[in-house]
Amino acid sequence: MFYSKHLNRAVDNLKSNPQTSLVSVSTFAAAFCILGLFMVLYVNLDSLLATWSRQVQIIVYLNDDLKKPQLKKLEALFAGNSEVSSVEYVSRQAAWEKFKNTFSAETEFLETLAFNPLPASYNLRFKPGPRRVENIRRFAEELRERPEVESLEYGEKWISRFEKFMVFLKVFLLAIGGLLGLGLIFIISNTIRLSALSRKNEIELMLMIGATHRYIKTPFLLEGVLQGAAGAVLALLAAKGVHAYMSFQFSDSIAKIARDADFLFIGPSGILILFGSSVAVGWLGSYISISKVLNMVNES
Amino acid sequence: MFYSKHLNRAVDNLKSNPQTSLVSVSTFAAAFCILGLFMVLYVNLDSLLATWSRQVQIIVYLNDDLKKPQLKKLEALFAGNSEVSSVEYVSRQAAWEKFKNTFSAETEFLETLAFNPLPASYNLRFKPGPRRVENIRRFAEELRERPEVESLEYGEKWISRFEKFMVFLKVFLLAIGGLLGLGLIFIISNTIRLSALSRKNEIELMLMIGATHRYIKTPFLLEGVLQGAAGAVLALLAAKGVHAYMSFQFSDSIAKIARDADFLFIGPSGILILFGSSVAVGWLGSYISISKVLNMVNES
Amino acid sequence: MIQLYNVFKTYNGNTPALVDISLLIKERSFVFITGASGAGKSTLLKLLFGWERFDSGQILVKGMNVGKIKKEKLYLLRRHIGVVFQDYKLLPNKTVFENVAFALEVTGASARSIRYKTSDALKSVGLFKKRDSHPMQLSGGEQQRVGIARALVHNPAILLADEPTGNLDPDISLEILKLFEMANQQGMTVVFATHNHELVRRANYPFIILDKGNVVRP
Amino acid sequence: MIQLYNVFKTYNGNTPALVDISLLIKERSFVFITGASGAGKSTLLKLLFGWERFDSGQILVKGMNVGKIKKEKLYLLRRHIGVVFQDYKLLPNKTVFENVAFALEVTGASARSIRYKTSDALKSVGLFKKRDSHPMQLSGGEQQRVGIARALVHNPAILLADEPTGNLDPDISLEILKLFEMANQQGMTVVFATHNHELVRRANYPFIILDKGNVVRP
Ligand SMILES: Nc1ncnc2c1ncn2[C@@H]1O[C@H](COP(=O)(O)OP(=O)(O)OP(=O)(O)O)[C@@H](O)[C@H]1O
Ligand SMILES: Nc1ncnc2c1ncn2[C@@H]1O[C@H](COP(=O)(O)OP(=O)(O)OP(=O)(O)O)[C@@H](O)[C@H]1O
Ligand SMILES: [Mg+2]
Ligand SMILES: [Mg+2]
Repeated sequence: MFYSKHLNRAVDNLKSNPQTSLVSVSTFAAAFCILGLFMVLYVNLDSLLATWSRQVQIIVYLNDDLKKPQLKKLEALFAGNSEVSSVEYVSRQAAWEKFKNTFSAETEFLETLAFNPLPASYNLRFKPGPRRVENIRRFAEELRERPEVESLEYGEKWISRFEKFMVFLKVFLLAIGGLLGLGLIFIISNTIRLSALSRKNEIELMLMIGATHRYIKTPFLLEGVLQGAAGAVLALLAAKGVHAYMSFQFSDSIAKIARDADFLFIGPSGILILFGSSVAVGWLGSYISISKVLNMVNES
Repeated sequence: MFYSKHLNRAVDNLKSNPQTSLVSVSTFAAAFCILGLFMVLYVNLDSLLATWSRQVQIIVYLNDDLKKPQLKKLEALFAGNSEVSSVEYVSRQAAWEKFKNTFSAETEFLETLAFNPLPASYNLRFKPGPRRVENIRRFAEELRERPEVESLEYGEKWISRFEKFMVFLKVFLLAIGGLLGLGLIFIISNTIRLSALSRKNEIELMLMIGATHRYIKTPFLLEGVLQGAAGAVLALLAAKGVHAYMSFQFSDSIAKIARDADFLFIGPSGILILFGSSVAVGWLGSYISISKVLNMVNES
Repeated sequence: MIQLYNVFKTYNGNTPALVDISLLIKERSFVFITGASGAGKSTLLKLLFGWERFDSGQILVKGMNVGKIKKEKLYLLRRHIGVVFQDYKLLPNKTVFENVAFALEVTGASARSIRYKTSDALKSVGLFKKRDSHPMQLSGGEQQRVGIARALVHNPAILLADEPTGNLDPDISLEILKLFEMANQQGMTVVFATHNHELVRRANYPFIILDKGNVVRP
Repeated sequence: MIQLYNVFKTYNGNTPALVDISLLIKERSFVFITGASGAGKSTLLKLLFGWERFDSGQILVKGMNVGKIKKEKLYLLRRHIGVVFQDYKLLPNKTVFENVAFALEVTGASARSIRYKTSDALKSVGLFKKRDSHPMQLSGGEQQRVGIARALVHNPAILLADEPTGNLDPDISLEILKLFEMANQQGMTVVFATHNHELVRRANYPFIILDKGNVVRP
């Protein structure tokens, strides 16, 4: 009952300054849309990283002319690691066949090559788990020391680079979110200040005829919250639109990059965070300005 | 004299509502900065296109076992085209040596290859000129018909793709510029409307005591123009900052992509266009709103 | 009811607006305040409902020590008081009815009692027919009467009226005076600041004359 | 100087504010307009300087046909007229001096003559000492006198004064009246709307009584 009256007054305020409200809501929407799209980017890169790291395997290239016992020793080592899920042996011959199959279409002269330049190898796959990449890294370093091993590949460079990039992206996201948040608090506080100033006489009169401070402030706080909420809803709709468009346009390329990963949208918790922070920003901005205006009017 | 007084009043207006002015100037700056960066992108891609198309050459791969007269005939054809600036013959042997030089470090087995799979070729370079790419395209099609020619390469696909992309970018730039312009007119008109509304009593009084419409409007128009100009200056500074940072950070990669092209900034005419349009947007926005407010006050 | 002890008031350190004022206005009494332009009449009224702070002295209104009330609690004092402002202070965006109803709304009265009491107050100042007009569409005197209706609508214990008949012709001035007298007979304390010597003479109530911030005759 | 022929005025189709008014106010004359609250006094003055449009009839002021002047050209009429507004219309952000000077500024007067004339006008209403105060720091009567100074500062051919003594005590009211009389003797046409019967009686100038939009006695 108390709030429905105040809500009416807040809506009246919004309506009585439609252009300013529109400017502030759309600035809100634009800013939160940008933030939302960055979050979409982050969510997807994160899921991509998960998918890829799920596919990480160690390829252990072997020295030529290893004896059976040496191979057995290595295999025992693999079996001793509880993280390893599968071991595949690729002989020199098999490697050469595969290589030729891959490239024969393009260069015929490989056929005539007299000897096989490729080494034999083991392909190790790993069980999923939280410290997966770390475990793989440790095991790879252990294997590298073995005399049987010629060299070793497990895409460590790009994985760690990608991980660093994700950290950077997270920091960047927080920084830009903080900056946009400050800017938006400034903008909302300005809008509410103008709304309050345009009602300065009304506020003064309310004080004079015995209204409580809470009674005076509440509609302005609601006004700020409404603007924040409206901006967030618009932003989420716009971001969802962009997301849908991109899914549609680039579904092929996405499928290529990450076969089993969809192009994701921000999850429910992300949506809640966006919505919650926009409401908080709206509330804070209006709280600051209405308090200032109230003090100013109440001065003398 | 007349204008200095009005300028004072405009500056007073700006000062009396610093927060709103700041919001509108910084929105302006942000929008024009985005626009400016797109223009930087466009300018650079355009110059890149120019550089690359200057380097376009036709590589004419020849059928094996051509006789001298056939070669002479072709060379006569090249000489007959006034656009061709240089012709270089690469024999099969030379091509094979070059190929081996390029790849030997990586795969030793090429050494042992029994025969040479590569064709002989002519490299044609062309004189600079406005319709250069078009001429090359035409000449290439002519050559493709010749029986001596096995196949032909001149990067046509990526050039025409890139050209299409540049057209798209231009359209996109105009569209986003138009949209931002409309949004900014809306924002400026809102700011000036608020500025005028907060002086509604003053405007009414001025009308009542015999001020001309022009006298009343001028400071508000100047206020809009000042906001637009300030926004444009800030935007150009910010864009220049981003540009300088990028030049510094990516000077290597830039040098790689386009050896003889610098990372350019918007030229003087571009700066003038940006500045002029921001001033125009400021003027237009304030003209619309002050006229409305004046009519409203003058109504009754 | 209203007591002032040695009250001093200066505006931002300049010439004093009120000098050593001591007064007693009893409950249910009717008092005029007169004095030349700039004598301090409006200032005195503003002190009584806590709108202006004073430099020294004590003011007691309805048992509350006005100088000691916190800003956030002043509404408790003000809900006992109705004020007619010299410059009306009507809200241009609200209709006449809404302007008067506003004084009840801010105290959280029920919608039904608001309708009922507002209509009553408008009838008593003869403006019920103009209830849907906006202040801008009223003559100066009509606006003043809306201000009077708003001050009376919540039936306050104290009425502070600052030049309530400044824009009214003598006939309507007398009617308004009668209105205040009726309210006074029903128990309202009335403090009436005016230049209108004729009204003061005619009504024959006690009056306080201010001259440059000093009480000349209590 | 001021001529009205069969002028009718209604506000948005409702009850008429002025009914068939015909008047002649000669150059250099001094005329009172009286009548009850809501009789149409302010409306009549607003028609004379082109602030409100009328429904039918003709108004001539200083040879100009008021109904025919385009909005953009009304300033030509208004520069011959000084207006004292019933609600003062002072700008709260300007000082007293700036408020009065404003009437000269908008006409593009030189800075020197603005200083000179403004100081003169403020002295004549007894507010030169308060020139740096803001309107909010003045009493009601002081504000009214600032409005009067502003109306007189550009020495207009016609003065329209709407209740200029509404907030003034009898002594100052008489002084203001004398001010207007002096200006009138120097050639200014004065139209003075008021409820103050005593003033009208005392000054002994022709007066026009309005009653519900009709001229009762010219
Ligand atoms: N807010 C203010 N700041 C500074 N001075 C003020 C302020 N309000 C009033 N004054 C000064 O205090 C003195 C008393 O003012 P006040 O309004 O109380 O007079 P008043 O008796 O109501 O006069 P009037 O009959 O003209 O309304 C005046 O000289 C006035 O200029
Ligand atoms: N802008 C307006 N819109 C509608 N009605 C109006 C408007 N201005 C005045 N009126 C009405 O016209 C009538 C005459 O008003 P006017 O202001 O001329 O009266 P007045 O003689 O000046 O009264 P007062 O002495 O109270 O100032 C009144 O009934 C008033 O309600
Ligand atoms: Mg007063
Ligand atoms: Mg009037």
